[in-house]
Amino acid sequence: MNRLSEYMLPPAKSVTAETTDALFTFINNTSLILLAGITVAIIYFSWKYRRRSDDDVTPVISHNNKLEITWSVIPLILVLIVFSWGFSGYMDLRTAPDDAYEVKVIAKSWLWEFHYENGYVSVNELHVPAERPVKLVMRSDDVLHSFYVPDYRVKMDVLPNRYTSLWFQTNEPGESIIHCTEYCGRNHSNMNATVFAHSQEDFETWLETAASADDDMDPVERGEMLITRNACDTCHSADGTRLVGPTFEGLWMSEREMEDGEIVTADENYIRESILDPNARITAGYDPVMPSYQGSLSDSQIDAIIEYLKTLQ
Amino acid sequence: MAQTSAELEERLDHLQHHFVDSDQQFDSSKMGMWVFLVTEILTFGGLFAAYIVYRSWYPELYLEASTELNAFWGTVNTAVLIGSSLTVAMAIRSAQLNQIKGLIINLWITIGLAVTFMVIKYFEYAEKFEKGILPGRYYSYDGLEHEKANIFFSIYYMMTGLHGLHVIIGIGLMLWLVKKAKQKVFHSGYYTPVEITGLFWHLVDVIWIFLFPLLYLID
Amino acid sequence: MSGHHVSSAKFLWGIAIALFFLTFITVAVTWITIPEPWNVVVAVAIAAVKALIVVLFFMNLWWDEKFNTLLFIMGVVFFLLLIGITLLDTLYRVDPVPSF
Amino acid sequence: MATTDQNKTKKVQVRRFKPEENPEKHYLNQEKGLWAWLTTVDHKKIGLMYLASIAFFFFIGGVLALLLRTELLTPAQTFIDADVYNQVFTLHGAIMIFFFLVPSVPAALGNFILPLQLGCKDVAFPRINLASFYIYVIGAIFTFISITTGAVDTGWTFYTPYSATTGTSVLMMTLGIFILGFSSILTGVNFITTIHKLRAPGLTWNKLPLNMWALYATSIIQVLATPVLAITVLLLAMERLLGIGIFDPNLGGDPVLYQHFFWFYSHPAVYIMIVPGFGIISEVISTFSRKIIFGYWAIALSSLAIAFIGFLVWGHHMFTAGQSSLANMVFSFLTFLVGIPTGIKIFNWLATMYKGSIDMKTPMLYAMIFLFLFTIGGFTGIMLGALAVDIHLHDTYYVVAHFHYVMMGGMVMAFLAGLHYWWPKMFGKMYNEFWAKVTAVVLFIGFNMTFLPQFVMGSQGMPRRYFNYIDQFQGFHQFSTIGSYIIGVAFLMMFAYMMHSLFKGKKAPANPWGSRALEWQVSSPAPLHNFDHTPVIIHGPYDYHQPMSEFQLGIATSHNGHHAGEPVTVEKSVTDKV
Repeated sequence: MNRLSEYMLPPAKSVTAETTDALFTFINNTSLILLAGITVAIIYFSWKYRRRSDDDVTPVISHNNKLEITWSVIPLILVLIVFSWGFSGYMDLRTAPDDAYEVKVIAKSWLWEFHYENGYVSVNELHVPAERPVKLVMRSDDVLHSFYVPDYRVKMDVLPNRYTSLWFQTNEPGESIIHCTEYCGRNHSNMNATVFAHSQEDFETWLETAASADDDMDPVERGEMLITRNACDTCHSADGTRLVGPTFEGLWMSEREMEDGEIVTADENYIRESILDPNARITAGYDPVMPSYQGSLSDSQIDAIIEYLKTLQ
Repeated sequence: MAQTSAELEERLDHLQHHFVDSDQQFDSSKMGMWVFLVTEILTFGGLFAAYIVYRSWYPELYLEASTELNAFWGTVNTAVLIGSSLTVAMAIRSAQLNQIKGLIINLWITIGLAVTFMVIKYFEYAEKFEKGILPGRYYSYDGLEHEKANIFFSIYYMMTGLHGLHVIIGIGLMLWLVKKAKQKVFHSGYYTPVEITGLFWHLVDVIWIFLFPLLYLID
Repeated sequence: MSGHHVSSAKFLWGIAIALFFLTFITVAVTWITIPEPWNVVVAVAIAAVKALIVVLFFMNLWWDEKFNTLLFIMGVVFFLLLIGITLLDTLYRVDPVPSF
Repeated sequence: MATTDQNKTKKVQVRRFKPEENPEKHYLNQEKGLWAWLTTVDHKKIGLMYLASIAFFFFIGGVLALLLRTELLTPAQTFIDADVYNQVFTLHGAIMIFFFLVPSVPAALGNFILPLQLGCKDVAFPRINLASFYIYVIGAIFTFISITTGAVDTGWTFYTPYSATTGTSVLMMTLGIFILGFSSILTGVNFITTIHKLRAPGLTWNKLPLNMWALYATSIIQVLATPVLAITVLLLAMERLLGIGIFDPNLGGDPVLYQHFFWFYSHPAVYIMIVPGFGIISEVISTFSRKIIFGYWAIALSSLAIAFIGFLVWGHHMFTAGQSSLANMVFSFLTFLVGIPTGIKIFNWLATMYKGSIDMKTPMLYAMIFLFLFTIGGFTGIMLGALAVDIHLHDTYYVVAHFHYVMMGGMVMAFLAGLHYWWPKMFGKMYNEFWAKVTAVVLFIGFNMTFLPQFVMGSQGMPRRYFNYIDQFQGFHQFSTIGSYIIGVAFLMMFAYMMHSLFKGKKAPANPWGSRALEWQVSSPAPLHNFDHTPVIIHGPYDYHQPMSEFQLGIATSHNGHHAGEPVTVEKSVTDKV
């Protein structure tokens, strides 16, 4: 029966997943045994005591205190075991070790920003050292989100007015998917990210070079890469398709009508403003839902994005 | 009880077919009303819960913001409502004793007191509106330093507003009772509507008894 | 059934006077400064006594059938559960602070 | 009856009244015409009007569900876009919960059956009963206005701050639900009073049908929980209208407080939906096992226990919401306690079947399906109550599957058991037993095909409310979608044979199941005023060891006053020769 739990659960890639899975398996197996018992009883009784004639006389068995107590107390003991087990597992999940490596997470509709201690910000890619406790301190910029890594069995809501946190420690380097599990609107199901667990060495190298890695790329290629990395393409297409926001195709230097009727040319200043203060001016027919990239994109990165947009005529 | 059978017949015109007798109907109505009052307690309970949660988070907010509320008029209004509770109890007594005139007079006094309560409430609201203490996002008063002052007044407006709505409903019910009383519908054998409106009105009073110290008398 | 209790006018006036008096007390205790949170406790305690008087003698629960009293108590108890259990959360939150 | 009570009991003369078979006059054909129906204060007709309404909403909600399942056939967009998808799942949830599940058993079946089981002519407040129906209709109208003015895309939970900021017409929807709440409250007020005040002579608390105990517990929850929903949605409406900031973090409020308020209603609401189902199952199992119910008091009191403890567990919907660990611990602990009375019920029902005379008619078949599916729902609830595991499973398809097993596998199956059980009493017609059973089996297969894969998907980490999903889940989703089509087919079949029964069905005898319960001692369809003679109850409703004749009793001297449920002893018995 343990095979069933193994089939049902994703691979366990964190140190705490073991407890969760063990409890899952215990409840699963106990439930299956009891369910089998109840099902057999239903089928057996239905057959054995089927009505044979309309004058069947049934015995008067109105109650039996011993039985009643038995089937109250045994489940009670079982659920108390499950409760204590679940609670101790939960406390482990809540209490991050003191030496945990901290990453700050900011959730925005509909992307994840990861802030590292050296000031570097990655979008929709969380890089962490493997085999070492990592603590995420999280807040949201707009509505509720929830940070969920199935492989690690961790989940925590992300709120706009408070910091919440969770921690995990991976068993080995590898990749896992991150989902948003608190419904947050149109692109809720696209608010996914990936967590990369590197060995300590690789992680340190990555952290040092990440910030400057793209500096010497060709501006157009760099812009395209930034569009993907910052999840701009969740809401803006490059081929004319209408998503949540206006398409990038033909955007450069076009005349655009704003919600308040103003006509604006999509020049460098307009695009810069749209990235840093997106809700200052809204294109007619769209909702003011884009989060600001102030602080997560440098000037040279914005220039690269503009260079890329110029190519999408 | 020396009554002719014709009189007895007439006195049962209020009895609905599915009840056995007047008493069963009266007790049922009263129990139904009490069940409804429980829902009222829990409706206001939600607001009181919001009040308590925010007070436990920001006690200093309540100290600061309640100074904007006028304790004198709050006290007057408390007295007015207690007075109206008395008159509504007297109205029920009159009905029980078949004194229809007394019933109508007491109802009119109650209505008068309820209107007084609303008029005072109106002046309180008007004074705050002038200062810019408006509910929700329209709040524009800068005499209070606490950053959550708007929430205190949201709670204040929700609580007193919902209570005020109940007072208005009460006034409506009592006007309807006066009309019925004038049609000689009520007598000592049937005064159920008076009784349950009375219960409703007393509950409105009870709610105010808690609102008054919790909103006006924090300092 | 005792649903038809008739109170005397004198009794009703007595109850009203007691309520006026307690209102005066509530206001009076704010003149002497009682430290937080005892001021709330006193204010709510007096309000509870007043409410109880109204419920028992104006609303006739004192003479009414027991189930109506049970209903009233249930309303109050469930309100206390709502607030009590909510406070278990709101008073005991420990939020982390980002270290950078 | 204990001897100490003997001197309190009232002595009555009783007569036996056998119900008239196929009466010419009954509640359906007296007072004809549309207007008579719309203004009726007869609980039976109001029950049928509710039944028609919830059937209508179940149809709408079901079609929406099929749209959702069809969209999920492929990982990306299949035929509707993300906005429409979000609106559809919101409406599916809101309609199924507020317009179907909550009123289904209490307002539709309950209204019809409650006075019949209590031996009275109507509910305590017939006009308020009618008003509650129209309030329901008005609430529905507001909801439809909201659909036509932009629908709602918040999910049926309306979590702030999303619900305070989204561009869709949340205001209309919350108003609709606010109004609907009053309908539910008034039904509760009516039922509590009726059960207390209008029981027939002899119907003491220990003879009350378990269905009445269940409806009593349900009404108490309705009365205590619904007002908190009312104030919550009112505050939410004010949040949108005025920005009062109590729940909206952008204005300084606290979104978790909203969740507390919302679940203070919505968790007990789960019990509003399922507890009356327990009542139906108790009736059906006893009737079709033709055997006294096992553990009467255990079943009756466990309903009340569930109602009470059910109020204290709302926070288990918020284990990951950011509430304090202390609250999480308390809520998890209490959650497990609810499992105990629920388990007691399951075992008592099984024990009732033991050595019974089991007739596997359609209602009984549905009751067995209920037992199986609801047990799965219950066990997966234990899984979700365990804190560490819930952290992993919260807001995944595991939760979706769990509550569909409880709500559809439990509640809807119980509702169908009740509908098939009381159908002859409602319309005086029998349905085709063969097709009814085939449908039940098809429904059972379709249901499990739809929701079993969702347990697997959920544990593998498929989040709920996802328009797009990662490719690895496609197989499960497609299997699930095919299952949902089978459910759709099953309901079409049900509609067909029910319509056939209405127009061409065989006439039903007064007591087709040989039940001892009071509602079966009147003719089918029921007479206009339920009982032509005030009934006298001297045995419990499950006393199958007593002769049928002693259940068909009425007071010989008509209309002598009695107090509700006053104990009686029989002084003289006359058998009526009808």
